[in-house]
Amino acid sequence: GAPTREKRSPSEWIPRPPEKFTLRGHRAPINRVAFHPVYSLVASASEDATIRIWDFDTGDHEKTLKGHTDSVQDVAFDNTGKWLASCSADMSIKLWELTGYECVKTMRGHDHNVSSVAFLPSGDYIVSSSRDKTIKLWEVSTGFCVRTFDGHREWIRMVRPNQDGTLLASCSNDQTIRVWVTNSRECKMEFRNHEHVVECIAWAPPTAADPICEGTDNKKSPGPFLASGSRDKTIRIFDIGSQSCVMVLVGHDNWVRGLTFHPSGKYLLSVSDDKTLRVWDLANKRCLKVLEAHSHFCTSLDFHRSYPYVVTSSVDQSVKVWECR
Amino acid sequence: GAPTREKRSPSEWIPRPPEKFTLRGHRAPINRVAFHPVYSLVASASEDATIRIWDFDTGDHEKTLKGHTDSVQDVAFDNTGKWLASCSADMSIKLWELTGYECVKTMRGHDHNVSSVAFLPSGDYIVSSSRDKTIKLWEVSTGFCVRTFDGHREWIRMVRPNQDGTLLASCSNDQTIRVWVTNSRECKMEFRNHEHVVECIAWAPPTAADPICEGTDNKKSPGPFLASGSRDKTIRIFDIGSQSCVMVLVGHDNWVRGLTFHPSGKYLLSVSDDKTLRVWDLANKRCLKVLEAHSHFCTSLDFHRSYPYVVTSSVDQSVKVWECR
Amino acid sequence: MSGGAVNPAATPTQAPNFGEDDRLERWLGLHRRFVSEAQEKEPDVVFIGDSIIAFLSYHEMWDRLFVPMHALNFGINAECTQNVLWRVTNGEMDQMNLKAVVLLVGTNNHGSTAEQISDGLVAIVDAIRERQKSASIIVLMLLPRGEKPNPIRERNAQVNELLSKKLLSKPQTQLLNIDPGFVQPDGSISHHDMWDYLHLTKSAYTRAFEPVHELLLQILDEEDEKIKRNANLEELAIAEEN
Amino acid sequence: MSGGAVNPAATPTQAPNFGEDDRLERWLGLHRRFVSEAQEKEPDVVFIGDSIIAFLSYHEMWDRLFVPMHALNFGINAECTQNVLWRVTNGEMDQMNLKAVVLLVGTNNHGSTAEQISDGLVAIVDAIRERQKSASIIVLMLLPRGEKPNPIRERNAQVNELLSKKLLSKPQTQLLNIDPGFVQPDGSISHHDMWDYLHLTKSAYTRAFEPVHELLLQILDEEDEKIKRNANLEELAIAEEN
Repeated sequence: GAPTREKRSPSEWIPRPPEKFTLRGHRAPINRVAFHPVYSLVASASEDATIRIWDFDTGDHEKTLKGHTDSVQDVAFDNTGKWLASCSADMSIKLWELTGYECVKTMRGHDHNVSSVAFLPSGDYIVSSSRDKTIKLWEVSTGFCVRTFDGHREWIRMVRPNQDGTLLASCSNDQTIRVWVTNSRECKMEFRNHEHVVECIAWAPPTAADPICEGTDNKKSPGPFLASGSRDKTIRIFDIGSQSCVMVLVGHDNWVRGLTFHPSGKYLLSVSDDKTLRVWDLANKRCLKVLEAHSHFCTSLDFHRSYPYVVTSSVDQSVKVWECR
Repeated sequence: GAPTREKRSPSEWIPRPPEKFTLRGHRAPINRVAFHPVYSLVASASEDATIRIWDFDTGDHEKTLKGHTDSVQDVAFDNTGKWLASCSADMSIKLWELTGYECVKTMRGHDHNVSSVAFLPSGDYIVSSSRDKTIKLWEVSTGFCVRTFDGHREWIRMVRPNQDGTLLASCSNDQTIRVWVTNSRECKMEFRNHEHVVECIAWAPPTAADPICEGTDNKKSPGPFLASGSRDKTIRIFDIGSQSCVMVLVGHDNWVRGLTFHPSGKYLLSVSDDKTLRVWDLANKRCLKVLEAHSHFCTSLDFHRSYPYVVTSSVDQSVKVWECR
Repeated sequence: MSGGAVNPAATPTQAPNFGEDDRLERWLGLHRRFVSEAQEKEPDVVFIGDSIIAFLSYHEMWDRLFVPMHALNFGINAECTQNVLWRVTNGEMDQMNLKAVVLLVGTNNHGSTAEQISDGLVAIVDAIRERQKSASIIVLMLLPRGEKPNPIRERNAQVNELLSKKLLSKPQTQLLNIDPGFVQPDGSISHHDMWDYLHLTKSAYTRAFEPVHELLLQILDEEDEKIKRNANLEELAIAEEN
Repeated sequence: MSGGAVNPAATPTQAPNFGEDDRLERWLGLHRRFVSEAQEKEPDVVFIGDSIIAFLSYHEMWDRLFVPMHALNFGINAECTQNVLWRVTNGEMDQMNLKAVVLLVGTNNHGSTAEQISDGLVAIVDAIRERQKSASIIVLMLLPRGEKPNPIRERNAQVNELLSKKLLSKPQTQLLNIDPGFVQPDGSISHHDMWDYLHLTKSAYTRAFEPVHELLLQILDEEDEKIKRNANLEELAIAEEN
């Protein structure tokens, strides 16, 4: 209601039901959603082999990007919002120019399903992970694979660069999380805390350091911190500086599939195969809010970096836009 | 809640959700339910060819009466509660002794599905209606058919004697309601107001005369009054004295299948294929309460003559017991 | 029928056993039940046809949308036009006063030509009309099938084309297209719509049978409106009298 | 297998066409999809078998109870033991790390003896075990069928009896009776339970598959409990360290 709203600062705005829009059109489960960094757009990647671009302000379907020949597993925008990268079970990575919605490059080299893709902050490189157990670094300008990271013993589910791009974190069906030095291919550390496939990871923004430390009994640390979600139903937060697990968040009743930090750093948001979206209060180490988000498994979510919106995707073939207040 | 309850007198108690018991066990839709006049028992007649006796105080299943070979259409207790009459699509009427739950007599004579059965108030005679377009009067002691009433042009759905047993009311697929003189076989009147099959009828108790008159702008009449429910979705109330329709109650969204008056005479209760139980305030000629009673068509209901309970039956194979407060 | 030759698709026939199974016996059991339901249940609407009709009753929309209309489902697995014709002419359309009949059958008529199948459907429509004078008859167009383009798909399309001509002169008979576009631009049918490339998934049922629901509502509402109007007039008359 | 003669029910075989239809092609399409799902979807549980398994996915209990367990449905209409055996040995049980497999097939094996069918089922169980070393295998007993007592019903009962002996020695393999008593005292099966005297109605599905759900929960919960215990210990350790 209105009075409560007045009291809350934007740093405390969290997604509230009901959803603002349910975006329908995909003909198969949706694997990943990502906000455009500038415009009011969101991209969704589906098993129907297409990517759809939606306007989350109007709920309109803007465009369908066709080109992949199998399930699209992940999509990522670069920081300028000019480019979109996608990866697919068809073993390719595609680079799309946003102005014309055209595929300008197709990168091949992985030997299996490409599970995840991200831009390094500079925008010059794309990093990808695959079921072929490797992580690859691709030069955007040439489309060449310039580095391969070996070490995981099974399907790698996700790879994410840290804020300055010097580190890469990855998680795998081998139940481990690894952190790599981008420039050297060196595996700097490995976490074996999860007891099942690790589905997703998210680097904490600098603003999250204080709330996390407060949640871990004020044991001060500069971090950086990394969150992970697993099929063992738990979420864990790791201090990469001290190389230790500092927090376990238990609450989801099924696989944890997506994680994203609140821009203020106060909250961590997660989605799960238990169909819910949860908001975790880091300083108090507790679940602040549970939203019954979808009618089937929730597969991913994203928090817009400047607008108060969260987007979620699901096996139920819908994307939902949630307003934060 | 408690405060409101204190204020209401038993004459204003009506069924309230949630149900006190859901009685499950029948393997097919249930056609009719009837309260025992004395004990806390209720009988249900089902398409599974059985009658079940339940204790509505404990929710226990007391007994299953087997003997009919096809759908049981109606059940009726005599005023002492010693006997139960049942009729079936197997064209027979059965008389059951309640003490031993035994079938003591089977009456044959109808040429088709027997749709309805009732005791005359004296308990000496049973009246039945059939799809063979006739009403028959049976002597309980001998089991002989002593009178046949001809006149309806189609399937007769229900027959009910009035309070002293001098009149019989019947309703039919021919869309009419007829009132017969029990002793003379004479059809005293016929009402053609409904525009579809008339499913059910109920004689109003003497206490209902005042509320009905109030609802019809205080046009005083001694009655007697008869209510009817039809597939045309309306309920109608007829003044048998003046031979006219004095009230139309519109609200159900589907076939009206069962009717019973509140013992106080203030309310008429109805059930319908729209899955609801409705309570009609007669003096104000309006629907006072709608209960979402079952998950499928509601087929019948009964109001206990001395305890504050209502019972409903449904195609969903369940019987529900509702407490009145 | 063309040329006077006997058309098996338009000749009332009981369902055959498949090898040593019990299909005919179960089929006759189902038929007996449908005849008994026709006699006892007083439906306003009957759905009759093959497994696509039969499995509709597994769908929540059957309970939610069609059952409240007093609809019965006379669908049987693997049914051909000649089998439905046998059932229609042997009691399943007797003794009712139906407002509407929904018919879908023909995709299982393997070995018959489009011409024969469409004549089989016309024979069913005529047989229903003979028994249900005032019912609206809704004939559903045959759906495409198979993962990839194939001869049966083409044959079904031809049946639909022939039907659109042959049913034109039939009073109160409509041919309804329930295909929302199951064939994708590349010619394939998704398993998200037809899980075994023949039978509909839950979401496909919703899309295909929503138009059937709307059409039935329209047909049934006409009568309802009349009754409601009359009830209001009567109530007004009672009030004036008092 | 008895006497060394070839047992058709235990010989991996593709599904035949019925007359001129497209069954084999659709069956192969389904098989390709199941293999791809086995490779991509990482299920914890697979249901495999005939139409009684396949139609379970129309039921709301599939979505409500089994899908959250990460279960996949590899059921196909009219399937015989030899067809499931072919599918199991051709990729549908590869590349997964299943916690449980639920198997129901055999009632369609017309022309085979109870001995042959039970050997076919044993062959399927062995083929699954070879590919899924640590999975619990739940074999569902064949259900009765037909409106009245009949030879197929008796044969199915014999299969169940034979299975109870033949599966005794198989590790982590359970034979589960899911028949809540579909045969009534007079020997008939009600259409309220089996609408075509073979396939289950909605309410019958609930009764038959509730025990399957409970058994699966039990199997899956064991692992869950271990994980939860460890998570709590870890959290305690972190707290102590801080």
